[in-house]
Amino acid sequence: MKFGLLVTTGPYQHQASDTALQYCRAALEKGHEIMRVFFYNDGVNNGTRYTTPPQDDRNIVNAWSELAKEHNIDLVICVAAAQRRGIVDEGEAQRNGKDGDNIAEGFRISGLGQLVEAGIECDRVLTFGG
Amino acid sequence: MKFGLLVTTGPYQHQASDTALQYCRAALEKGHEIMRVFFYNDGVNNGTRYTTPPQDDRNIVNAWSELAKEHNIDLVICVAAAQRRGIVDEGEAQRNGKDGDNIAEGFRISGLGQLVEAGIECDRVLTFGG
Amino acid sequence: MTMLHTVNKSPLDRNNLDSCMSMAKKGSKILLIEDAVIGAMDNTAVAEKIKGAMNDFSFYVLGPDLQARGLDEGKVIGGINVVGYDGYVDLVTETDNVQSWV
Amino acid sequence: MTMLHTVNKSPLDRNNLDSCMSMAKKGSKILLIEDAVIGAMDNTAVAEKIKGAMNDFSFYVLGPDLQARGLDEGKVIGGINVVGYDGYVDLVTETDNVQSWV
Amino acid sequence: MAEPWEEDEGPVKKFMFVNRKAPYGTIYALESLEVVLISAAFDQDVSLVFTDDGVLQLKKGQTTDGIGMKNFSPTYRALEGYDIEKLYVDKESLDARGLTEDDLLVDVQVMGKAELADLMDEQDVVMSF
Amino acid sequence: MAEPWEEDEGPVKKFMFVNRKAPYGTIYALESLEVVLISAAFDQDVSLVFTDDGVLQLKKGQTTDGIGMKNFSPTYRALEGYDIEKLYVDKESLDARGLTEDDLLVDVQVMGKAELADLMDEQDVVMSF
Repeated sequence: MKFGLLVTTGPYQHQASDTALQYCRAALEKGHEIMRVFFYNDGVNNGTRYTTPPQDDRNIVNAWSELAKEHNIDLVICVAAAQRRGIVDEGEAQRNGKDGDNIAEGFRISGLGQLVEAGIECDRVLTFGG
Repeated sequence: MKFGLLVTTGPYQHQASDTALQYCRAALEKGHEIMRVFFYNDGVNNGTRYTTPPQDDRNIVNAWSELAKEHNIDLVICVAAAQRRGIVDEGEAQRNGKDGDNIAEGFRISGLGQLVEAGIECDRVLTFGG
Repeated sequence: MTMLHTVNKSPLDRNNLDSCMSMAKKGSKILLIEDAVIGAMDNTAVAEKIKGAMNDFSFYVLGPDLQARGLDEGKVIGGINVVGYDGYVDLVTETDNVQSWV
Repeated sequence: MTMLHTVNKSPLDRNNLDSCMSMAKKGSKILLIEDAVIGAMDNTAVAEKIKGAMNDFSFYVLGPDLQARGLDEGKVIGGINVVGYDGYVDLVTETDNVQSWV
Repeated sequence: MAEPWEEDEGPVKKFMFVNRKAPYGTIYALESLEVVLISAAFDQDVSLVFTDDGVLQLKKGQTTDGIGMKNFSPTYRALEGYDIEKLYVDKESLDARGLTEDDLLVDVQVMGKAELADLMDEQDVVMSF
Repeated sequence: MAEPWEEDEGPVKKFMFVNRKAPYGTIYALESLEVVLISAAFDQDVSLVFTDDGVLQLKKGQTTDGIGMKNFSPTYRALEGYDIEKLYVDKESLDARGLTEDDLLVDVQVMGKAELADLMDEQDVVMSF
């Protein structure tokens, strides 16, 4: 089956992005496809490479990057939600006059259409939120 | 009276940091002092200069920066919470091998001791959270 | 001592106000802000409970949060005081301590 | 159609599970995850309500979330199925749609 | 009415957006509305459900100057222009908040939980904010 | 016992940390504990209250391998080493979750709401997580 995921809370504050990661791993293990994970609301905060969690704790951002690379998952950060919360890629930095960017590897910034598209193309869209 | 504030949620997702700002303005108007605002949990996300909210919306990060400048308020971001969530100043960037920083003007990163100290020194500590 | 308790979650969807009322001493002041302001309105499913609690506590509600949600001050439960942010500050300074039921 | 409903908030502190049960059709599956897993335990203040709802719904609870919170699988309400993340995936694929009561 | 050239434009799925949270206290109401508007651009079959504190999103008379936030409630009135006309409001949630249909700023269908359950059951995609 | 040189070290205030949330579902329990540990370093008079789902923070037998998060519950056992010994647990919240004092991983004082209310009333600073 082809899954789309919607993640609406940031990492560490709520368990939702941990659960989403575990769900992805279990689904992939069973041979399902994760077409896209769409990060919305505070979920966009999953996509910053500036995090440095304690060494004895999990690194949620890296976990997303690695999972995406290994399984060719499209990690999309909503542009409007990202602008409100300060997640920026090179293009956004230029457009909005920022002096740097903080997007993590494997994530891209795009519009809400990517979420609706996932809804159209996937067999199921699951929400993980707080 | 001397106030300390604790803000535990990020901007835009919850109203808490808006309410905290309004509280500060009303308290200052009445001649009270805001010694420090301590940003903890997802509250650290109030302190990134990478935000670009819609033009017809309020800019919460700038509002904090301006209020702090005008009224000499100490805006402290908890270092441990910031590391988990990707809020970085120059020193943190160096220490943790990051290629940039995103802290907003008027904020500084420090330890939880600053919160306890506010508790000791202030007449009241108020929590604004989600 | 008199404490000020602030509640910012809807009493219709969450237990914050219940927890607050169960642990606030008689004579405490309770200020409803943000999503909790619906709790100040009359004719809700929690209105009778709050009216009953008014024997033990003084209730306040933040006017700007009522207005934002289109809730009519005229339909606030009688005896609950509508205050602005300035009144919020006064409630904090007039009491001895504050606890936020976030 | 059969729907899967997931609930991740504690039914002791929030109304998510109540809302879910009030809007889920008879025959739906309800999976408790994250902070909602306390709702699967017997002898809680909500256990009788959930036992009553078992006539209408099939309940599941995520084992890893129970274990994390030190909640003993042996004390889960009889008839509630403990599943892992793999079982969670199967519940999604075996039903026709899913709604998350976040 | 669908224009003839629109009929070939890929699948139409039934999307339901479930709104359970009050406006302003959290951003969910506003950001949910942004998804709804985009879904209209994709010509999908969109339904909105308002239940629990979500019914407050449609309350008339929202005035946000005092809290310094933007009043986005007029956008609900604009939904019709996007052909989003299926707005369902949970009667029980209205009642619990002392509200009636007259308190709402747009035309909606007020219905009971059982009817809402039937509607939800028909959907292809349900997203909850 | 306070060492003689500690007695001059500035004011001691009564800090109460109110823990109302389950562990792991949100980070509040963990980050609250981090504040508690720092407050001990400032030699303040620290009390912890566990109520509502917060009582689950002290549940024995937490095993987090399955969710991939760190089990921080042993830290509650370490509090004694920091002279933090005032742990109060709301009896009603325990009861509502089918738990008793034997289910908890540290020694605590189980008490009713009225006693907790008295304790809260005595504090200088109350922080809630």
